[in-house]
Amino acid sequence: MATHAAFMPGAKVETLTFWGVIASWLTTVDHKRVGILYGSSAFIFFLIGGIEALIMRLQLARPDNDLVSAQTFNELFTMHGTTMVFLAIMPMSAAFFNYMIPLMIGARDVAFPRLNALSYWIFLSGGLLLHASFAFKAVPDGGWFGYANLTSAQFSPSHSIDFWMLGLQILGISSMLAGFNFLVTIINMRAPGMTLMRMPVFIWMSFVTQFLIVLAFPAITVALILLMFDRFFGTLFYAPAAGGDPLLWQHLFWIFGHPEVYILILPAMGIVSEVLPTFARKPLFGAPVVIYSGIMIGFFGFGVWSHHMFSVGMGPVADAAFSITTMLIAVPTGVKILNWLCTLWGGSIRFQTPLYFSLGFIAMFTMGGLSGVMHASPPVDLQQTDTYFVVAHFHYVLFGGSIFGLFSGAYYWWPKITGKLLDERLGKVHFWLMMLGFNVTFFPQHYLGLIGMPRRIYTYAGDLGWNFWNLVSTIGAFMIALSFLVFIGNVIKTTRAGKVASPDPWDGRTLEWSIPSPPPIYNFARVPQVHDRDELWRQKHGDGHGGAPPPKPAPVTAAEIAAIHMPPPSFWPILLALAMVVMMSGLLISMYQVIVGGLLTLFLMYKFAMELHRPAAGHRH
Amino acid sequence: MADHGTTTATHGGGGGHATVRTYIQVAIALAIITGVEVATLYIPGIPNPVLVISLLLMSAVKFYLVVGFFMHLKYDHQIMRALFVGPLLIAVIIILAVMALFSAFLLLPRPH
Amino acid sequence: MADHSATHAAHDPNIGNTGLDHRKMGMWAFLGSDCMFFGSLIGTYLAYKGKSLSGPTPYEVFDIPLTSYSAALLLASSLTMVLALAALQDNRVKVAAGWLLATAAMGLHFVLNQVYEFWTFVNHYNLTLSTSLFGSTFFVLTGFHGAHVTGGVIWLLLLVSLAWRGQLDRRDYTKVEIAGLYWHFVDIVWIAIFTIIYLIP
Amino acid sequence: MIARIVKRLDWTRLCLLGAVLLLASACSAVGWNWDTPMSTVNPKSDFGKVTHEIFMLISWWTLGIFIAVEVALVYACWRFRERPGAPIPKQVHGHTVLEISWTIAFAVILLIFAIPTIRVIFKTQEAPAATALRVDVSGKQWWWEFRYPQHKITTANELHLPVGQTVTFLLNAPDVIHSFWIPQLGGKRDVVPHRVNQITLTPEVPGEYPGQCAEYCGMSHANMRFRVIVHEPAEFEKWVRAQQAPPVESPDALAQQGKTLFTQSTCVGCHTINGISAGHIGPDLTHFASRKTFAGSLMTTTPDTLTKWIENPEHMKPGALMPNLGMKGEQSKALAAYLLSLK
Repeated sequence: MATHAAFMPGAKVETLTFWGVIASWLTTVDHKRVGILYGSSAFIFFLIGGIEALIMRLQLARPDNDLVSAQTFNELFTMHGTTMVFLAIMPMSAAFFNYMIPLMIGARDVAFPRLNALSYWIFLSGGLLLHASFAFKAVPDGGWFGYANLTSAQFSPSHSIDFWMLGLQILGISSMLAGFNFLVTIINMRAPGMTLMRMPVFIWMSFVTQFLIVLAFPAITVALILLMFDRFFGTLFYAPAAGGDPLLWQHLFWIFGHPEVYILILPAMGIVSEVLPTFARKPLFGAPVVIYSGIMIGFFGFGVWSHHMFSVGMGPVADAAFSITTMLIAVPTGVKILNWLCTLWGGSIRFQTPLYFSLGFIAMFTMGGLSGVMHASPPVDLQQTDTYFVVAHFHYVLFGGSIFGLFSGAYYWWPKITGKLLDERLGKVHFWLMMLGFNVTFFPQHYLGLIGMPRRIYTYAGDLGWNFWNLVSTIGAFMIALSFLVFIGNVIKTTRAGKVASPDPWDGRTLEWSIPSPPPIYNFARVPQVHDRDELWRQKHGDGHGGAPPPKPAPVTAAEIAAIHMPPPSFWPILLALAMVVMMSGLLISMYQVIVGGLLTLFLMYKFAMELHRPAAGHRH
Repeated sequence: MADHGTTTATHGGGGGHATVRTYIQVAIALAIITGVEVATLYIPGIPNPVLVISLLLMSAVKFYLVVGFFMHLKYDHQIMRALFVGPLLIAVIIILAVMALFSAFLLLPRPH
Repeated sequence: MADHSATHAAHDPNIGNTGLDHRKMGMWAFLGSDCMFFGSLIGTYLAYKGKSLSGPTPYEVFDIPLTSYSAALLLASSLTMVLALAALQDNRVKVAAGWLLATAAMGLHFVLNQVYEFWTFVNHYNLTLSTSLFGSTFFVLTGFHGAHVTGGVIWLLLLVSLAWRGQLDRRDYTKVEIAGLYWHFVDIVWIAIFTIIYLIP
Repeated sequence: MIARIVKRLDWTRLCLLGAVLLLASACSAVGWNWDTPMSTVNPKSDFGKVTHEIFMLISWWTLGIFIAVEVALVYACWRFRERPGAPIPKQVHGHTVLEISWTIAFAVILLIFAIPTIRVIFKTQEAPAATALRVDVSGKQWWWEFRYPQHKITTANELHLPVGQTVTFLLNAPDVIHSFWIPQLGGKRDVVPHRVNQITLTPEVPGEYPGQCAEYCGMSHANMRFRVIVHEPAEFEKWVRAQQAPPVESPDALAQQGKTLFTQSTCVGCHTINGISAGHIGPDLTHFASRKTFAGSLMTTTPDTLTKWIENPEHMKPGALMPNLGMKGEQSKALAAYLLSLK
């Protein structure tokens, strides 16, 4: 493989100047680089969201505390929720979609490489616009759910809600563009022989996620448009005095919001479904069932939204209907957990860091799933909704589930992405600290919720029995923070002097491990022919039904590599993203800016479209 | 570029391949249905539920004609059909559910 | 790129391993997503139908003959769109450009009708965005449809200008086809809006 | 055997395990007290009890499933750990009968949850009997107003109920969405602007129960609390009569000075004192001093807290809608004395 060194991104970078390197990243359309950009931006936002959480935990460490003001606390939980959902977990998943989908389906890039870069730059601008609110001292304070009519101009007159609304709108555009891109990539760019049922389960879960993204985001886009018109142009959608119903927002928000929960968890489920077989050295148990249950979860995900609204008074019929659909959705989820257990059963389990995090996922997600079943019953939900019991529940799902799953993926694919192995010992310390800290933080919150502590309160009285466990929870939060310092330390240490990773350090089962670490810019010198879900395993060990491994293919020739064409870098994605932000942020400043930004956006869309229309004169027939 | 042309021909037209003749027939059908729709509105004495249901049916037929013939979905690959029809069904179900939640059905067949 | 795709047709970067075109598939996925967008807007309109506390009612303001004419315009523009495509397939670029221009012209006429309609509502019936729930839901729903039409008109005019400059031919069939898909979609949304908002009492 | 185990022990992990166990036992020693003022698992009404039954049913089942899954997970990890020189395990792809049976098992368990759930949903949302006591609850930024239309009483932040009497709360909000919640008496119900929601329950045990707004409603959401006092019927009647009586005038000079201040200042624009003023923005103060707490049940009613509140409401309840009237020293003390005379 050393002969391909000249095509590796690393080798190319050495010949560039500093500004050349910067420019090469700003204009990149390589899915791997876009993936790295997504991953590193998401991790920084994750740290910001984490610091917000720590400040909140400090404030709640004791009753009647005055570390931060009521206003600041409300801003903190709003930004913490918004950041973690839209700027940390979703883009961390997007990082893996970007980097891994083409590698695992045997493709050289995504279907629309420039659109992919555009998605990233729009995401980054949306995140930055949202955080610009700190600089303008108008930090969003309506909660990540932004319930109307508290967000109306009457009750939130400052620009804080505007920043939130516009930021979310921009992030939604980014997610949807990426969603279309991955949908087409997965359907249309699978290597020959990779039928739908031969797709790795991570690809399947990503596939379902993309459907959820492109179908759920329009609902919040509309909800935000209505809010924008209410705030800027005097419409009455959420104005009770004119007959408008604030519950309309809740319905539209949760039509988006519940699929969003699955958008956050399905990629992690996909990662776990890759990591467990690799380290148990055994195929995923009941893979078709895991796939179908993923599809069921995705489909039912559109029919359960009102279980977030059992307390609003929808009437017994609606309560009962949404209760039943919610309980139904628990079936495929439970089935998945048992399939993962059976994957381990009878295996030969190698205990390496990626597996630890996947096992952590199963252990913790089970807890979150089961407490979720409790809320499926509306009478029980009426006691638990908007209490810390729910806070504990969804942190067991989104931290114990998504974050553990994503870190499993990070440890698993790190050597593929960087070419260096992360330190196993530090990895395990990270895991145990995170596991311990996580449970110390969030397990007591179940209890706090059951003894009546509501969510989103910046202070509480000292005579309600909440004091001790709040303090414990705060201590746990700092243990989690410490565990991430260990992770950062691990990254720094191994980047400087880590073990060099072989193409296939874990004895992997899928195609990404068949190419060098890190992969060359074109990924596959020769597009593979696929015969099995665990194609690489088949090539190495046979098909598991007694079939011998196939003979080694002939080495790749220089001519084959010379015939590969990769799309050239492009400046248009980043410029277009900037123009869109100019347009959207104009709503905060002046309508002239909106118009100028809009025209600029149109012009740049034209340039973007025309870039590949006719590369040069004379090529026409 | 000949080969490119054949690619587009097979993908653009698919198997059944609508012709200009078909397009014009479809357009005439659409015009007639629209005419009937508007005319129905001016016929006195039609019970409201009948009016609503017949209007919805007629617009569904128009919808199908445009999607099936003008957009070639009738002839196109099943992946394309799934990509459009699936979301369309989810959207329709959600509209119906939202109407139920807001008691909007009570208002639909409203007497004049 | 163009000459590479000529020599290695199999490597046309826009055609996937299923033999389908990326861009066309992407457009269908977008249209599926847009169903949810208009679905949410139509759902909002219906949820609020008949719940306005003041202001004129739909009966008082709708001009059914004018709107029927607009609906007919969009349907006719769908026909010219497919005729443009058929002409392009036979490489009759000038004819195709003519049909595209006709499509754009009818789209523009539709938008102007809508502008006139809005103008009448505001000036003769005192119905604005902030008059009542009807005003809010009606203007936002039909306004976003109008914005879609406007976007389509700009897209079509760009294609016409490419054809004018000799930069559009049969090779660009798919590009025109996806513009057409978008255009027809805007038409079917209007079929739904026309019936649900204008015709159903 | 033992020697082999000792040799193979991983001391780092052992210490970690020890630390976890120590922490867990230390925490358990502090205890999990379920009988706290806002406990949801200590029901004191019919509504709370039916909810609690379902909660316990689901809890036991899910606890069982949870333990089974975790034990299976740990056991599988231990039993199937990699051993040196072990061959590649058998490549098992699945088991159809197993898949079908556990799918059915989950469906059956969920049916066990669903049946009582549906029953309770319909039972607890029945139309209330005509004999029920009616309380109109109004959630406002950030305090609660309670009206008893049958008794013509208006009060704030303090809800008095007779034990054993079915009560129907009609919930309404003039500003944003709130949520009415008395944990020991049952589940919450949102208070939505321009929509009347309803909750019906029968308190079964006399006592004092804290309540709190449970839907984020802006800056001082955390301070939107209230108290519920469930009386024996006779005591409730006594309370009703006291509330219906006209305000008591105190002969105290300071209080009289406060009364003059009250009538001459902007106080009258927002507050009602029967026979003196008729404002409807802030709480009714006719029997202010009969209430143990004020300002969203945030502070105990004492001369000191009241004086501070009058001097700077914003400082005590962030975002408070009561303006700072610029009263200081004698003025605020006089006003406090007057209000405290309104038994």
